[in-house]
Amino acid sequence: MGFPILSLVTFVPLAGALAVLLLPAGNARTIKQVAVGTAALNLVFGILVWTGYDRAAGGLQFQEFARWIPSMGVHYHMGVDGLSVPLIFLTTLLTPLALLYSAYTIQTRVKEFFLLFLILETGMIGVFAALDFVLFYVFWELGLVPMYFLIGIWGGSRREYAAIKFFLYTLAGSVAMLLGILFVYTNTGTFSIPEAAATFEAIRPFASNMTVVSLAFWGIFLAFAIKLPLWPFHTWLPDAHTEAPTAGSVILAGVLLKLGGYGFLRILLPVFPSAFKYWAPLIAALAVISIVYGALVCIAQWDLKRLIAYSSVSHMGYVMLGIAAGAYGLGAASGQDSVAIALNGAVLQMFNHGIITGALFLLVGVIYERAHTRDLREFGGLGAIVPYFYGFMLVAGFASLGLPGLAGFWSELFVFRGALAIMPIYAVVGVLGIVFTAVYILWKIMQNLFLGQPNERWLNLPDLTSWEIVSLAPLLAFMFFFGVYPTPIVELINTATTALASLL
Amino acid sequence: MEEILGTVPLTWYLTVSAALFCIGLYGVLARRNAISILMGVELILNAANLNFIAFWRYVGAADFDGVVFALIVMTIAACEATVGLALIVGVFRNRRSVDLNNLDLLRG
Amino acid sequence: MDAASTLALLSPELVLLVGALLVLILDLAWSDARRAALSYVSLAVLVLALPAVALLWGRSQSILSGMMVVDPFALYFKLVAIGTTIMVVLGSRQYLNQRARRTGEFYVLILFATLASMLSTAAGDLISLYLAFEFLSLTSYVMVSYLRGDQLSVEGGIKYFLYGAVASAMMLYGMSFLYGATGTTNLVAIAAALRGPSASLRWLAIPTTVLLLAGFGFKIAIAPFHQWSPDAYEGAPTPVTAFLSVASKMTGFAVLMRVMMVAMGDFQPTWARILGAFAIVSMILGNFVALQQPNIKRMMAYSSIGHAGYIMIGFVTQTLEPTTFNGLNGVLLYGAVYLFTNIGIFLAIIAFEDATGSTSISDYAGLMRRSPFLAVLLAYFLFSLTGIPFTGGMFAKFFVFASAIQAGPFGFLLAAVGIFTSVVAAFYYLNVVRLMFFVPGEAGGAIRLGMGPRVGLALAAVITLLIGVYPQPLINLASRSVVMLGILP
Amino acid sequence: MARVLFLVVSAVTIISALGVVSLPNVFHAALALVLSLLGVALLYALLGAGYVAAVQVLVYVGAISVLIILAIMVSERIMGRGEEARESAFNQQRWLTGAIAAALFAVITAGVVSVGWPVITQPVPVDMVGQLGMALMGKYALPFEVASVVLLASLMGAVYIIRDS
Amino acid sequence: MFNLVGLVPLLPLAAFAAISLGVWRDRRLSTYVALGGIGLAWVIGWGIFFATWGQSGLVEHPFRQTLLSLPTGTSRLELGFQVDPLTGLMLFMVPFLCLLIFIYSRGYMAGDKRYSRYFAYVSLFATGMLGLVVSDNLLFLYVFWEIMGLCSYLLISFWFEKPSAYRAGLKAFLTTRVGDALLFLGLLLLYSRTGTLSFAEIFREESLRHLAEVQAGLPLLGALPLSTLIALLVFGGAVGKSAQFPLHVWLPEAMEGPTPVSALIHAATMVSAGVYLVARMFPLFAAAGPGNAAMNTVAFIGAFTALFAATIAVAQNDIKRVLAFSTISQLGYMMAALGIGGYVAGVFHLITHAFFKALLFLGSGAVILGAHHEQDMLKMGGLKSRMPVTFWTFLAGTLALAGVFPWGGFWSKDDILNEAFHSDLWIIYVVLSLAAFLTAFYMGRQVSLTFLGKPRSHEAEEAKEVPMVMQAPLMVLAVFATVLGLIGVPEDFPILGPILGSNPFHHYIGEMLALTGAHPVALPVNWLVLGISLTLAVGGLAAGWLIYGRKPLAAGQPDPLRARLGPVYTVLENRYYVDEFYQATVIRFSLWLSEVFAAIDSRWVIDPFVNLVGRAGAALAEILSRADSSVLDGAVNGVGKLVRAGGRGLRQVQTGQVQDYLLVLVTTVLLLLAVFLVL
Repeated sequence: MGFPILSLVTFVPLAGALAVLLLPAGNARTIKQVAVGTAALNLVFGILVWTGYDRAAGGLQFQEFARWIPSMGVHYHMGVDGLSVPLIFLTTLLTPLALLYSAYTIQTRVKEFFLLFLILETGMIGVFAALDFVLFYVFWELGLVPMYFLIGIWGGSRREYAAIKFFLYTLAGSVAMLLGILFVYTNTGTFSIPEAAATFEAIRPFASNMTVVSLAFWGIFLAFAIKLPLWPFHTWLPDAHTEAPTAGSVILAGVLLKLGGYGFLRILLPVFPSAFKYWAPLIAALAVISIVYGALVCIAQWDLKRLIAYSSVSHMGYVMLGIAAGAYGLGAASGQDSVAIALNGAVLQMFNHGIITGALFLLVGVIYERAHTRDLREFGGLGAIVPYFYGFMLVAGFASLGLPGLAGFWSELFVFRGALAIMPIYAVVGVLGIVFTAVYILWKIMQNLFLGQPNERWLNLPDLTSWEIVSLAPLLAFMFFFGVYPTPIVELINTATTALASLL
Repeated sequence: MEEILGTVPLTWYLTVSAALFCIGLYGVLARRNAISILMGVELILNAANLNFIAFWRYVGAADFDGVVFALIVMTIAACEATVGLALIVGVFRNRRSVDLNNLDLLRG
Repeated sequence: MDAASTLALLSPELVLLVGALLVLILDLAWSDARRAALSYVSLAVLVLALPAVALLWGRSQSILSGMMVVDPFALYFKLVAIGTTIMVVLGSRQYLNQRARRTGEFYVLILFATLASMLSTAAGDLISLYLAFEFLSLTSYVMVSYLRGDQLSVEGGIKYFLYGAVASAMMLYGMSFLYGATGTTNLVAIAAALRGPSASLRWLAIPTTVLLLAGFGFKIAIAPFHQWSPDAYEGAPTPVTAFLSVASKMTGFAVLMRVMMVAMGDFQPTWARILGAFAIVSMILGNFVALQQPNIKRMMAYSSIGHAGYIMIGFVTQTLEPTTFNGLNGVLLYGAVYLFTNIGIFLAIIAFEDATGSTSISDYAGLMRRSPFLAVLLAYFLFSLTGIPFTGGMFAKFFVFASAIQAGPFGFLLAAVGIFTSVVAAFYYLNVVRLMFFVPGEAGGAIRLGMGPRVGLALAAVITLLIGVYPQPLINLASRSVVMLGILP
Repeated sequence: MARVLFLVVSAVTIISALGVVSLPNVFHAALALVLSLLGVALLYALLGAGYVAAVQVLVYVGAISVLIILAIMVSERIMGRGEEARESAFNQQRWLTGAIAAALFAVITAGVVSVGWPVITQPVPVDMVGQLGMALMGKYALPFEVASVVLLASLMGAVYIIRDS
Repeated sequence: MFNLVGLVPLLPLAAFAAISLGVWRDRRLSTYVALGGIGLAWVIGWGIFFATWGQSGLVEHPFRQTLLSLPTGTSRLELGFQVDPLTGLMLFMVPFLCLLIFIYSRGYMAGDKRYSRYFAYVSLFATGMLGLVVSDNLLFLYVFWEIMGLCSYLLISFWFEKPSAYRAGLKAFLTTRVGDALLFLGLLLLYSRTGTLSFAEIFREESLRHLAEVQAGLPLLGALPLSTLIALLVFGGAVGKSAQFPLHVWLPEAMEGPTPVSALIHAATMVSAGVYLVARMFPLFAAAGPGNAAMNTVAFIGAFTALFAATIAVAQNDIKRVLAFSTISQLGYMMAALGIGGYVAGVFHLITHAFFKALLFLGSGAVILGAHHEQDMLKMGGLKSRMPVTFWTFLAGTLALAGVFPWGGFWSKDDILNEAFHSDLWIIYVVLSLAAFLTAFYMGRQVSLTFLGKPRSHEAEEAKEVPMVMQAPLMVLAVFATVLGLIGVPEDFPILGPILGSNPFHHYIGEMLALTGAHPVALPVNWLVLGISLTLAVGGLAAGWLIYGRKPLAAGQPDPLRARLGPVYTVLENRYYVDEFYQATVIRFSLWLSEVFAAIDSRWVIDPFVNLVGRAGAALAEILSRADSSVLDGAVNGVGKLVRAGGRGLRQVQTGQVQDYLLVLVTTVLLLLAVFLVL
């Protein structure tokens, strides 16, 4: 068992939230310091989880086990593998950055904001570390409430609508997942995710229980597909992302969407490999639609934040495509390596999308704070006025369109490489997405914001402040670092995906 | 008494009881006056009681279950009448009417 | 059995009876100034009844020739009834003082109602059952109309009364046939008699059940026997609404379960279908209609119709085989959680009503600013009803749905409907949360809570949280309490 | 002979019951109710439950009916007579309800008749009243006691509601 | 020496990083850093190039250096740099040209407000181009390929205040992106079928044979070897990058960038990366045997583009645009050469063209700078006397491009025509010859219009020679343009052949063909071809001079060809309306589609859940809430109620009538009873 690093990394933010709770609401400065400090401390634990994970050994590590509700067979079971470690790290990285940014921008109801944000972090990390279905579900839902408030209280003009839409969509998904989980439990008699994965298909062979197992499969699928979000379950996302406060959008896009992708890999694929394989073509089709549709819708947007929100639909489509291809390739002639590559790509894309879109949303926040508009038609020529902002946006934007040398490229490469070997047609159509992505990044964002004659209105627009740069720089550094040297993270992920690839 | 039992079948009583029950229900559903409804309820209760006594006589065992039940029902009926009429009077004080059609402040 | 030990087994009821009479006498004897203390006397009586119940823990026997049973099942629901009443009394002092000239009768009535609840859950015979049920109903009618000068209160009372009188009369009519078919009114004996050779009598059991369900369904307020409840809930003084929505409903469930399990156990396949259909209609109707309610009490009425459906899922999918997720356990678990959550909400409503006099949902706008304590706790309880983690509500729903899933396709259907409607439910629960937190609201001063609601709210929240974090003790309690005397194997 | 007696009594009971629900004047209906309840009492007597019949007369005719008539008089005093006559005594769903009641009657009767009731002929206890009294003190003590509490509670409640404030 | 290969792209990268991270504040220092980076790279590059001369066996066993090793399931993907003759040759050309153009830029860009940024960008570009040529695998090649694309975008829209500039940048990136997507697919296909992307492993004999034997199995394309399919996809990338028809539209507009950029990126290096790619992947193209679909496609597209662009160039008036179309045309030449199997000829032309086209562009830049940013040739004239150095160097470039003996272009172009003449595709030869004539013609036209006659505008009147820092590169390049062709003089060419060491170039680069299993055969000199070629070149120049130089145009006078060619001229002037066609079809369609999807999304057509609850659900709830007294019992007695609904209001229908409630109760019981009694 050893040192309970996972409990620590999960519950340190909650402890911070408690500390914030006990502070008087008037003392905003201390509250901000405590919150950012807690998140920064947790980043240390996040790094420790990464560095402490034994890549050579692979598998589940740092496992913790305690009896929780023994009569229900529910236990406090935590553990991480190559799938969770990068995502935990991502969470612990994005949270302090988002909080740091918020410390300067959030002025109303400060205490509630930081309190909720820290609870949110616990929920997210908990999902990545939980190995028990119920524990997973508990953390999953825990993330829902703070985000609901974050959007609803500190959001934009249509925040209430967006908040409730976000909540209901996610709730609808998670209750469907609950049904699926219970179905798995009924058949396997365990809430342990690894145990269920080991026994479920043996107990309920897909071939002879197609309808029932498919029902359970789609129930769980729905939860993750909504979170991901997969077309056509994506419609909550543009509203939620657009209306959320900057830090909320960062976490929404950066981490919350990953819960969906993670769920596919942690639960759905291991527990239902045959069902997943069976349905993979349909899912891949949805993924491809997400990619192309999301990118095309981006092209038509004029609201910068909404545009980036839609870009998430498109980019998370890559994740789904990778996973679906991986599932389809299980036990197929295309070989395990293709599966592993596709899955590597999916996980890597989750991580990359986290840092890239996180940075993009921070940048949108920056410009919105200054200009109080996000309408692209009102901008122009900023390239000459705010060169730092231009530079940061340029890097993040090109990372988003998958420019080689920046992080996003590798994940797209792996996803499409895996998919092309397994389901070539889908991959070919999906590649269309990278063309459209270039269109909206360069045409819509870069051109409308930065190029052309400077608009009189913005001549006095201040450039990035030092704390904004501090919030953004680590993300950009990771884009470059993993862009030129992705080996460490790919090796980490590969330990887990190789195991997944040998499922059938 | 033996003679009566021998000649009047149980089902006759049950049919009378059923008739009372349905008439009572009709009254409950069709009348507008709250007091009339209360009377309908009394008919239903009597229908049940008639069943109890008949069953006690025809199928009941040696003990007094049916009879006691009937007695309890009568007590309860009295209580219901008391409370019910009190409520009706209460409504009356407020609305100057016992017409149920007018009692629709609460709805939807 | 000698009289002393019989009385010992009836000690909780006796405590309440004596307590109720004491309050009645004190109300007559005391001056107006001292009458204010009646709520504390009632509270003391109720608190005293708790150890009386606890001391009987583990007993399982039938007394008074089978008229009453003392078994864990009954004791559990007695606890629920007493617990509910304690919380309600905590919330009612200020409320009543503001609205009613005399408050003494209220405490007498609610103690009597609690007594009636306890008697109902322990009834082992149709006679005592009917009697106790009517006792509960009659006291409830008066309580709903307690604000006798208030048109809504009186209207709610008369509607409740008329509906209840008819429903219980139909139930009684059904009981008469049950008696006719078996020659007995004892539940255990009925079950034995129904196993007798006469097929036509066995056949009679189901129509009889239908008539019985009219009465039970009324008490539980499950669709389609629910229609009185929105009117009565809205019209009633809010503490009474709270009592009706928890104690009365759970008593109905206790009686329903005992009669169905003990007397009609052999017919489960049939009545489970009927009740399952009721549950589906309840969940859909309750939750959808609640979406449209502008009044929070009325919304909670529809919400509790929906929750009756959820609880019913647990009951209809129960099995006597030992499984991890036994439906009966689920009902008990749900009941306890529902107690604290729902009462918590009503205490919040009471506190808000005390401060503003409004029960309109739109007036909750900006509550976070006016009283963070109230807003946060109310939101917490609403999330518990939604089934969000770290609330008791999550595990209650989890348990009930789990038992449903284990029960095959029909259970799966029930669970699916339950899950779908719980999302719908989230919509209107969140609407309140939205108003409290997101909408600034019009000017309004800070809200100060009375001592009673404050204590009650905190208690309810702490217990809900404890269940939400570590439900094992409650699950243990519930699983030991499903022992029902006289279930034939 | 017994059947004729039964039929006559039942006819009176049922006809007066019909009167209860169909007479537009509430006062008349109440009188019909008294008649019907007396008829039921006679049926009890025919069934050999003379004691119950006596209680029926006492409780219903003596108490409940009086209460009802009192209430009618109170309300009519305030409302003025004849208001009911102007407007229908029935609500709009009268005919539908009639049909439902008739259907229900058909259903119940059909069911009741088709059941083979396990009739056992047993003598009425000689000292019925005495034995019943013993039973009420013994086996049925609890209902008996509780009933008195219920009565107390109801009266208290009723008084609370009615009492002028 | 080879160990330093990694430094070649990394030095400019370091310069880029240094400039962007802070050095940019100091303009001078930025220049020095950039020049230092590229200068060192040049030194190392030439070191490597000379080391590859004479070192045998590099083709079969190139020097390799692994940089990145990525786990892919149980296997690993190894990526790195390599050195072989083709790399060596490119290392000879690229860093040298870069260096010269960097130096030239010091003069050209002096005074620009984003001077430092310019040097950062071009340094990054140098990284891309140098990385491209040293990659030992297709993936790295793609990586650097895209980095060049980025730089191209940034540099074309360098003066981003100008709408035409940023639009051109966008067009360039997006158009090439289409090709890149195809290349990406080809790369993925290759990777997924062979499990590797390293050139050395792909070009192993068994690997190539396997690829040539396996059918692609595409439903519509019939029998198509996998190798051909991959080659075609890869060629898609080359079409984009090298601005071949139909993806050529971006290159002319790319001239919006600073002229040194046009010279470096859009003439000498980046655009020829497409040719390099085809050359690099040549074994794969050739795997399915000579004359396969991939090769033929390359040949036809190349030849067609060569003629097509040349015709357009005839009708352009912008000095840089003429050169841009000329570049497209010349790239088509190279492609056509590769397509017909003239590997050596194609690469040869790549090298010579790089030098003389860079020279021409730099010359035009000098003209533009000298003539105060006037780019319209019809407004120039008479610059010969005002800018003599520019004129003479430009003339050298022109002669090289036209293919006049003994300038560089003569040798390489003749090589290509000779190959075409001997190939099975005689039509290629005809087309290329026609293009050669037109090339000479428009160059004659350009020189005549720009330098000869009298100034036709105030700007041209005032023109001054450019500073020394710009003249020097021109002169160096002029020398190279003149003599470089001599390294590839055929062995059997009288006098020169033996003197120059029996065609060293052919021996050096021809070895690469060993990978295809073929032996490099240098074609003998064909005097017929040579004669025709020379005639066309001289004839074209002469024709240009006759029309435009002999009788100089007056100011404001229209192009004499316009009158003679009529509508044809208009079509040429408008570049065959290809842009308009794309605008009307592909672009409009995409935008339309995106608007449609966005409308769908924002109008909630696909909003299954919230709308159900929020709207339909609200309606349902509305119904149910009336309900709860009306519809439920309405279902029971709806008919009766509806009949009377006229008399009493709707309000009356949906009361909170307790009897309605009871009716539901009774009805429920009745129905259930009936069900159980009847059944």
